[in-house]
Formats: sequence, C-alpha cells, structure tokens
Amino acid sequence: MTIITLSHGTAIILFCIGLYTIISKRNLFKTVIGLSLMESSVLLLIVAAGFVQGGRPPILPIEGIAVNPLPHAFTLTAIVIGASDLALALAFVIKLHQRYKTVDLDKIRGLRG
Amino acid sequence: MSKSCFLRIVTFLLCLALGWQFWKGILALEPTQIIIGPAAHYIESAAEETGATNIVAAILFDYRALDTLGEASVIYTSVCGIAMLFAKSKFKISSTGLSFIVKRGVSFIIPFLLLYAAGIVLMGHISPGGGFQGGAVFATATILFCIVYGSGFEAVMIKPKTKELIESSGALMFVLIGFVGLWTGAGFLANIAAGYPKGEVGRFLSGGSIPLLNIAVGMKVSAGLSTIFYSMIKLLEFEVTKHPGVKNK
Amino acid sequence: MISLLTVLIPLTWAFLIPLIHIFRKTWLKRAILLFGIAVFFVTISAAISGWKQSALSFLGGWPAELGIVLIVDKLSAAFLFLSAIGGGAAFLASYGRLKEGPWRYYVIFFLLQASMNGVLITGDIFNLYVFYEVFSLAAYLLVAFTISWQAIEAGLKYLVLGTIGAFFILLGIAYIFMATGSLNMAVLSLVLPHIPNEALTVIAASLLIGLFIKIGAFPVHFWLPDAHSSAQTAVSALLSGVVVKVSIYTLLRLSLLLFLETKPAVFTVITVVGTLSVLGGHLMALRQEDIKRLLAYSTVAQIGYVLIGVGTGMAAGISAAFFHAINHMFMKVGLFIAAGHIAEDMKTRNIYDLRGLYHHRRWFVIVFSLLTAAIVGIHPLGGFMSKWYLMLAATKAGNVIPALALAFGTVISAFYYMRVLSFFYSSGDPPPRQTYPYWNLAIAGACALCCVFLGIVPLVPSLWKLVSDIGLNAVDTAEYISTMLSK
Amino acid sequence: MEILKFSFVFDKLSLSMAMLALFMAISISIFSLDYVEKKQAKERRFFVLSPWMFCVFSCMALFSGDWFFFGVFLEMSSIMLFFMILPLNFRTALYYLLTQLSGSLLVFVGAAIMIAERGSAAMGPVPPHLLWLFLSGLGIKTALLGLHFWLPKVHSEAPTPTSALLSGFSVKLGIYGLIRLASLPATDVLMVLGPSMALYGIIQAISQHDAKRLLAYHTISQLGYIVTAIGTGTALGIVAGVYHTVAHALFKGLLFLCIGSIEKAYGTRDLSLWGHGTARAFPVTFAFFLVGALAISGFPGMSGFASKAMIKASLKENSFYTVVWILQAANVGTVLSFCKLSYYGFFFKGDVVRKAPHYNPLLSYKKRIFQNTGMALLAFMTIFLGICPQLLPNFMGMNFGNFFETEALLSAIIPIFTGGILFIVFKKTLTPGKHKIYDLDFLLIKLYGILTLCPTIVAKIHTGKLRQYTIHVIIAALVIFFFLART
Repeated sequence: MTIITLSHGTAIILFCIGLYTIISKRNLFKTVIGLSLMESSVLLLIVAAGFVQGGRPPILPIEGIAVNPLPHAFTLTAIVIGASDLALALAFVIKLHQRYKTVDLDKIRGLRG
Repeated sequence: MSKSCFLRIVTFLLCLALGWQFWKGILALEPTQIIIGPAAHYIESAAEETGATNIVAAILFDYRALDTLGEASVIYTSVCGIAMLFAKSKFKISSTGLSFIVKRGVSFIIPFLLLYAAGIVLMGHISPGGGFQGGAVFATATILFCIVYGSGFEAVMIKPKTKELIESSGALMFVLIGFVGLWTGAGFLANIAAGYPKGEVGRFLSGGSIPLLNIAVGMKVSAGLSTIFYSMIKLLEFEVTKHPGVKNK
Repeated sequence: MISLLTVLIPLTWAFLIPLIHIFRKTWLKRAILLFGIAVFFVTISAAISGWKQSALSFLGGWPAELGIVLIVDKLSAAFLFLSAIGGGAAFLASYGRLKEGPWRYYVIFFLLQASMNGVLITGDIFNLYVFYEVFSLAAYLLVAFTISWQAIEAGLKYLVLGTIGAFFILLGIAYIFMATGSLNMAVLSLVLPHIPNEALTVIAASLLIGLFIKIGAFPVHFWLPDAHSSAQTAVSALLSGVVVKVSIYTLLRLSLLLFLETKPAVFTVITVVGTLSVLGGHLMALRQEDIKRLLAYSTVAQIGYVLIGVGTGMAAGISAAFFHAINHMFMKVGLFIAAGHIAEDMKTRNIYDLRGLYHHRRWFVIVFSLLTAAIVGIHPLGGFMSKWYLMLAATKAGNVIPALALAFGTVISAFYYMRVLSFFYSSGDPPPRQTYPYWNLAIAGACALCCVFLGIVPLVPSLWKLVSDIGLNAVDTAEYISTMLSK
Repeated sequence: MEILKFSFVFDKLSLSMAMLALFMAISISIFSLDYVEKKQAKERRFFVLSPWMFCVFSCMALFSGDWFFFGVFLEMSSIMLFFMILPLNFRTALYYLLTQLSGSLLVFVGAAIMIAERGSAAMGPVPPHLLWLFLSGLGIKTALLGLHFWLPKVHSEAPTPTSALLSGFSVKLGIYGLIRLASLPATDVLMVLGPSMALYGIIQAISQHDAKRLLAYHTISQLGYIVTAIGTGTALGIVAGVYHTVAHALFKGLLFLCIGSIEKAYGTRDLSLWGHGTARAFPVTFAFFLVGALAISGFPGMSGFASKAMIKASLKENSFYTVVWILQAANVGTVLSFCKLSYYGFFFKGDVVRKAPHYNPLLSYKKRIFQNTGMALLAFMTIFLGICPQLLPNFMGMNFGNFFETEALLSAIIPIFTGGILFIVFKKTLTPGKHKIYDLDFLLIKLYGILTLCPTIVAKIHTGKLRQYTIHVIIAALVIFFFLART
C-alpha cells in the first residue's frame, strides 16, 4: 500500500467520520467539529492529488521533480473558505446559545412542520 | 440492543456505504505520477511568466488571482457578518490581564512576531508564505494582546474602526491593483503583461504585482481575523460580567 | 470587459461602503442608492452585450487552459438578466424598509450580488466553487440578519446543510481534478468522456447531491422553508427569486457541459428529484398556516417544475425551465414582498389572523391575488405559459409521469392559494395599522404587471425567439467550447 | 420551440353550439336581472354580465382549432363559473374549480403528448393510447359515470343562474369535446358509459329529496342519452347528440330557473317542505316548469321528443336494440321522478302542516318581469324546436323526415303513461324524506380523510432536527450513487 492510497483512504474515512459526527452528536459544537473534519478530509484528498513520487516543493530552484503546485493553491483557498464557514457557524452557535440557553441540537427545533 | 444504539449502527453503516462509493471512485482512477493539465505549464514557465519563484504564489496571485479575490471576499463576508451579528453587544472590560512577568515577556516577543509576519507577507513570492499566512500571524499578535493585557488594551490601541479601515482598504487595494491590468488592456489582475516590473527572478523585488497583492491580502486578513476574535470576545465578556442580580437591557 | 465589471463593481461597492461609513457618514444614504442603481445597470448591460455575442474576458491575459475565463453566453446572459431584475427589486424593497440603516447589510447584499454574477459568468469550475461559497455565506448571513431566534436557527440550519453540500461539491471537484488535472469547464467537457465510469459516477453524484442541497430540491430541501420564511421581507424575495435560480443555473451548466453525453442518467435523476419536489413541496404547503412558510414550500414545488424542465436535457426543456424561472422570479418576489409587508404590518404571519384584509388593504390584496393567479397558472398570465411549455418539453422527452405530477401539483396549489385568498376576502377586521405601504406596493405591483406581460411573450414571435434561443444555445456545448478555447 | 398560434374551426357543429351558448347567455342574463335585489348593485351587475363573459369564453373554446386552446378556454369558462358560485358558497366554488382544473389539465397533458408525437394537436380523434387522458379529462367536465362526483353537489349548491349555465352549457362543452373525439375506440367506451349513465342518473334522481340535486341527477341521465348517441359514431348519431344537447340545454336551463325561483321563495331546496299550493302561488312559473318537465319526458311537440326520437333512430340504425330498451326504461324513470317533483313540489297537501323556514310570499311572480322573460325565452325555444323539429338537422345538413310517425309517437308516449301509472302506484314510497342517499361524493369525503394523511406523512419528516435532515442527505446521496453506478 503506497502512501498515496493510504492518504486517500484516510480522507474518505475522515469524511465518513465527519458526517457521522454531525448525525450522531447532539452538541452543536461537535456538529461544527464534524464540519471541520469533513473539510479537512476533502482538503487532504485535494493535496494528495498533487503528490508525485519523490517530488520537491514547487519553489524554484527545484532539484529534481516538483509536486503538482495547483492543489496547493486550491487547498489554500479552500482552507480560508472553510475557516470562514466555521467562524460563521460558531458565531451562529453563540447567538443561538444566547436565545435557547442550550447547545443541544435536538432542542433547537423551533422551526418545523 | 436499544433503539438508539441500533440507529447509531445503521447511520454509521450508511456513512460507510457512502465512503465505499467514494472509495470505488478512487480505485478506478489509477494514480498518475506525471503532472497533467495546466500544472505542467506552471512548473515549467511560472518563473519567467510571473517573476515569482514560489509557484504556488504565482498560481494564487497571478494565474488564478480571481480565486484569491473570491477567497478574500469570503473572509470579508464572514467578518462583516460576524461583526453584524455582534454589533449590538456592548464591550466591557473585565480582565486586567496576566502577571507582570508575562506582560514584559510578551512585549519582548511582539516586535519579533510582527517582523516575522511582515517577512511572511513580503517574501510570499520567493518563499513559502504569503498574505494569508502572514496576516494570520499578525492577527495572532493582536489576540496575544488581548490574552496578556486584558481585552481593554487592544480596544484602546487599535480601534475597531481602524481595523475596518485597514480591512476595506486592503480589499480595495487588491481590486485597484487588478484594475491597472484592465487599464493597460492586458486583462484584470494581469501581472507582467500589465507593465508591472518583473524584476530579477529570485530577488526580493521581483514578481511584479504579486508582493503588492500579498500586502493587500495581508492587511485584509490580519484586520479581519482580529475583528472576528474581538467580536466574539465582546459577547463572552458580556456573558461573564452579567451579575445575576442586575437586569440588563 | 463589461462582463467582468458585473462582478467587480458590486465587489468594489462592498469594499467601499465601510470607508464611506468611516469618513463621510452623511453620504451613505445617497451612495448606497447610487451603488444599487449602478449594479443594476451594469448587470443589465453585461447581459445585453453577452446576448448579442458571447463575451469573454481572460483574467490576467492568460488563455483559458491556464487562467480563469469569464464568459457570458446566452444562457449566462439570460440568468444575469434575471439576477439583475430580482436583485434590483430586492434592493429597492430593502432600501425602502431600512434606508441606509445598517450599512453592513448592504455590504453583504452587494457581496451577494457580486458573487451571484460571478457564478453566472465564470468558466472555471474551482472559481465557481469559490464564488459559490461567497454567495452561500452572504445568503446565510442575510437570513440571520434580523437576529431573531427564528432567523438565527434558520441561518444555522442553512449553514450546516449548505456547508455539507459545499463539501460534496468540493469533493466532486477534487475527483475531477484527480482524474483530469484541469479545471476549465470547456476543457473538462472535452476530456471527461475519457475517464473511467466509476469515477464519473462519483463526480456526477457528488456534484448532484451538493447542488440539490443548495437548490433546495425535495428530499434535501429542509433548510429552504426555514430560511425563506424566517428572513426579512426583501431577503426572502431575493432568496426565493434569485438565489435559488443561480443554483439552478449551476446545475444546468454543469450537467449540460459535463454529463450530457457521458452520463445521461444524470438527467433522469434531475427529473425524478424535480417530480418529488413538485409533489412534496405542494403537499407541505397545503398544511401551512404561516403565510411566508407557505410561500417557501411553494418555492420548493416551483423549483421542482424548473428541474423537470432541466431534466429533459433538450433545448425546449431548458428554454421552458428558464421561462418558468423568470416567471417564478417575478411571482415570488412580488408575493414575498406583498406577504412580508402584510405580515410586518399586521404583526402576524398566521393566515387565520389575516381575515378581512381586503377591506383594509385593498390594493395589496388585489396585487396578491393577481400574483397568486399567475403562480397557480391561470390563463393569460406568465405562470400558465411556462407550465405549458414545461409540460410540452417533458412529454417530448417521454416523461409522462412528471407531466402528470405537474398537472396534479397545479390543482393542489390552486387549493391552498385559494384558501389563503378566501381568508383575505372574508369579512372580519384586523387592526387597521398602516405603515408606508407604497414602496412595497409599487414593487409587488410591478412584478404583477411583468407576470401579465410574460403571458403574452409566447404569442409574439420575436420575443419568443429570445426565449427559445436560450435553450438552443445551452445545448450547443460545442460552440461554448470553441468560444472558450478560441484564444 | 413553437409559438402559440390560434387556429380557428368554423363548421356547423361549432356554429350551432355557439348559437346555443349565445341564447343561454341572453336568457340567463335577463333572468339574473331579477335574481339579485336592486340594492346590491355590484352583485347584480356581476350576475348580469358574467353569463356574457362565460359565453365569450365558451365560444372561443368552440371555435378553437386545437386541443390546447380548447383546454385553455374550457378552463377559463370554468373559472368564470367559479366566480359565479363564489358569492354564495366558497367551499362549493373551490370544489368545482379544483375538479374542473384537474379535468382541463388532463386535456393539457394529452395535448402535450399529442404535440410531442405528431407535431400538432388539431381538434379531432386522438391516438388510442392517449384516449384515457382525453376521456378522463373531458369526462370530468361531462360527468361521465365515475367522474360525476362533483356534479350533484355543485349543481345543487350553486346560485340559480349558475346552475342553469352549468347544466345548460358548461357540461355541453365537454360533450362538444367528446363529439370531436368520436372515433372507434372512443365510441365503444362511450357506448358502454352512456346507457349506464342514463340509468344511474335516474335511479339516483328518483330517491332525491333535494329539488336541485334531483335535477342535477337528471342532467347526468340526459347526458347519458347524449353520450350514447355520440357512441354510435355515425353521422346520424352525432346530429342526434347535438340535437339532444341543444334541447337539454334549453329545457334543463328552464327547469333550473323555475326550481331556483321557487327555492328562493321558500328559502330551502328540500322537497318535503314545499307544496301547499305552490302551483297557485306561482302559476307562471309552474307553467314554465310543466313545459320543461314535458320536454324532458319526451312528450310529442316538445324538443325532447324530437331529439330522443333521433337518438333512438340512430341506435336502431346500428341495431343497438338493447340500448334502446335501456333508454326507454330510463325514460320511464324520468317521468316517474318528474311526477314526484311536480306533485310534491307544487300540489302536495300533507296531514302535518309543514312550513318552510323562510317562506316569503312577497316574492310573487308579478313583480318578476325579467325573471319570467328569461324563462319564457327558454320555454319558447323548447316548444319551437318541438314544433319544427326539422330545423336543426337541416341546419346540420341531415335530412331526417320521420319525426311524427306512429312508431316514434308510440315509443314516446308509452313510457310517459307507464311512468304516470307507476307514480300513482308507488306514490307513498316516493315521499321525500330525510334519508341519506349514497353517491360517490360521500365516498370522496371519506377519501378526503385519507388524502389529508399524505401531507401529514410528508410533514413527519420535517422534525426540525438537523441530525435527521443530515440522514436524509446521506440517504439521498446513496440512492443517487446507486442509481448512477448502475448505468
């Protein structure tokens, strides 16, 4: 099993764990953690896509063969996007806690039907 | 087996089934060890086309600079939104900071921290780093103020309005730098083609507009992250200082 | 060039407003109005110029394979037009309500407009994701703007589900990148047929489920009624009228470019989801007593109609889908503004408490009735025409069951809208409060007039050609590719 | 995508139907001048003008050259009638609107499929596999057996002019559609449905105690005659069908107006509360009623006689002798139930003093000039057609000479006598009582409970719990994955 397969597998398992966290945990902070896990897993997948055996960082001068720089750029962008998402989610959680006095997701169900 | 346990197992199996589907997709793609697509071109000729030795920075700020503008807008949106959500919370000074020793120690560290951040921002085109990373370190410095000197200190030193000013002008600067390219007819956010000096590859003054964009993004991110932190801190302060006997509006 | 400005100008406004707030507070009121008008005109002119001839702008001067290309073809131009009108109406409504009030609201509003335009014109799939995220974040925030508990809860649910959807989309893009190494949509359209089928399945399914969440199609629509009903009036109008349509544009563009030849089953999925949305949305709307929530569920159903049109994968279906989208934009913007105004005025959103409204707010109720007639599909109005063309397209593609669902949905929608109207027209007296109705009334009335106008579009050959060109242009992927890769 | 083009059809069939529509509009409009009090000027104007609007829409439907426009104007005329029921009874109006909408929408779906397959949906026979759509769509309009559930309720609960228009012309639009549809597979179905409708309507009518509902069931039974005539598929049969359509419109309109004006005086439709010399109080109305009753029973010299004679002739021509006997039996039932109506409605003096709750003797016939004029017009035409039976067949280009032959006379008179004798024998059994009579609409009320379960079930998944929503996302994603992986 090469390292690349391993990282792909890890990414997918992380994605599942993230989803499962969102489903199974009632604490809103844990939901946000689940989102964060999913984000990391996708980023891992993207970074792994740029892997080249024996590659060097894509900064000149390169000795030998460079890894794919494009996924790095994406990852940087996606990290920032994900971080903004999570920051906003946390802000909502804080606001919601002010109103409901709880972070239990199952009790936050004023809107239904 | 209880019902909730059963449900947990079922949902976990559902997640696993989804993962299995993704895994099948991975298996179908045999990993290519050669770089295909535009990345090959970037590696080959990024230096002479943009003047930056950091190819990732070249991609981020030149080839795909619109992504970076979009990403800056994401932070901007989130900062603006969080500030909006917490706009009505009152700022209250509660903690007076840590002990004297820590305060002294931090005041030693802070200049170096700022220098480090500036280095990351300014050298983004020739070494790992860039506006986002450097900006984050800048923001860390301001957060450190809050922890060590108490939350009031930061508010006195750098007013929220100043941060807003820095953030907006950073974002605006990004757009204006892009407009130069539009003005010269090379296209928005054009770098060398728009007449920015290319400089000597690998030197500090090189890469055309990339260092400028790095500075703009650095301004934006540092002020933005700092604003996020202080918006949330405001609220927590509000919660902490509320005495049970006192009614507040 | 002008296509680029549709993104840049609102973005610049968003960056400028804080500066104006800091330095010249008194200018804010006029500046915001001016900015809004400028955005409207720029978007419209970009749509017109893109309509005449596909307008490209190569960012940084790089060719399509290397950099990012913004392209306005007829499909984009049509949706730009839609976003300009809907955004303009929502802007006016919020300006009339809030004046220059909370300036951060306008910052987010302009960011939303900029990113919507960006999604509509970009030719690069990762750039699409970036703009999509700006636009989603702005939408979450606009929902939560009022900071009532409903708004925050709806915002949080929207955010969590929307973020899950975004990660699915990002996963799809990651797979695309792993398989092909490039991200330009025209290039992808050329190379995607050569990748293994299993990978294509993952790509298609991830993109589809992500986009369905963002669109608010039936089995995964849960955030939509919450968000659309809890938001402020103008925001509800914007969300229902434009934001959802932009997501539909994305689905349309991606499915046509990437999967039209490689995986036609995608269109079957879209049709099935559309049919489910029609039935589910209408059935849920039947139960609602909250007028804004009823309208929100009706949006779910109308999205289903549009998806049925998209699911045909044919020129006729796509034209009909767009026609319905623009009709729905006018109808829902008008309905939400009218209903939102009524709800704010009467301090209640429960339809039982809105009895006898006709005797106090005559013009509002008349405009509301006209829009209702349009959305149900009464004859001379636009809603009927678009539904007929959707039905025509669906049957042409051999989808008889969606066509029947469309018909059945119309009957149910007649039922619940008539129920609402019966409360409005019945006798009873709510407290006659009156708060600045004219602004909202003018916008809703203009929307109603547009519905009447759209009803005659299929009768005029020159106008109808405009609509049918959209579908022909959208299906013609070869032309899109050759235009994009021309440099 | 094709543009909408209105194509006309002008033939003798449409023309004769259009003339009928015009005539009905004239007489009912005149009648309505007295139906609403002069004080309620708005409502009065509405009731006088709306028959004309209805007439315009139905004429457009009659002259339209394809099924699509036929459906459009069919629906518009239904909506016009919906507005005419609305002032009296919202629930009935809504019920009517929904049933008619579903009918015309089925026609639309059929037309859409036809356009998809053939390129056009010209009025005329449709392909056999689309027959179920058209038959059920038009069948709701025509109240074919099984789809008649709306007719008795709506006819009985609508305002009098509306009932007359409904029974007089609205259902005839559906008949017109069926006539256009008449070709081989359709006619077989109609041949089965027609006689059973005739019998079913009669059986129900005999047991009614609600005067308008009784008339409504007679409408079903008479429609059965017409459907049978169309079911022969021959030219003679179709002319006979048209003739009976015209005749039925005239006499049923007349009957509804008569019964309606008496209902207005009594304030109730319950036959058991009528009687006590109504005939003496309203001699003119009674005379008109008698004309209508004789016509519907097929008394020689009335329009009903001529049209029924033609129907029988057309049946005999194709040797459907069993059907002739069924129709004769239905005719006996018609006579029986009209004896009941006239006896209990106009003459009966029971042992118990029964007094209607709102009996208003002020509403005597003398002041009601317009009302009587409207009825007189219809009565005149009924008799005129009976005396000159050749007129209509000649206009339609058909020579049918033997109206007043002995055989025809006998076959008309024998059922009348039989019915009369049977009534005398079973007078006591037929006393209108408060018993419940079951029909499909009672079943529908039961069904409504089940139908409301649907939204309840769908609403069950909207728990407001974000975690469950996420599970839905995963399940939807899995389904999409499995579906796409299979193709």
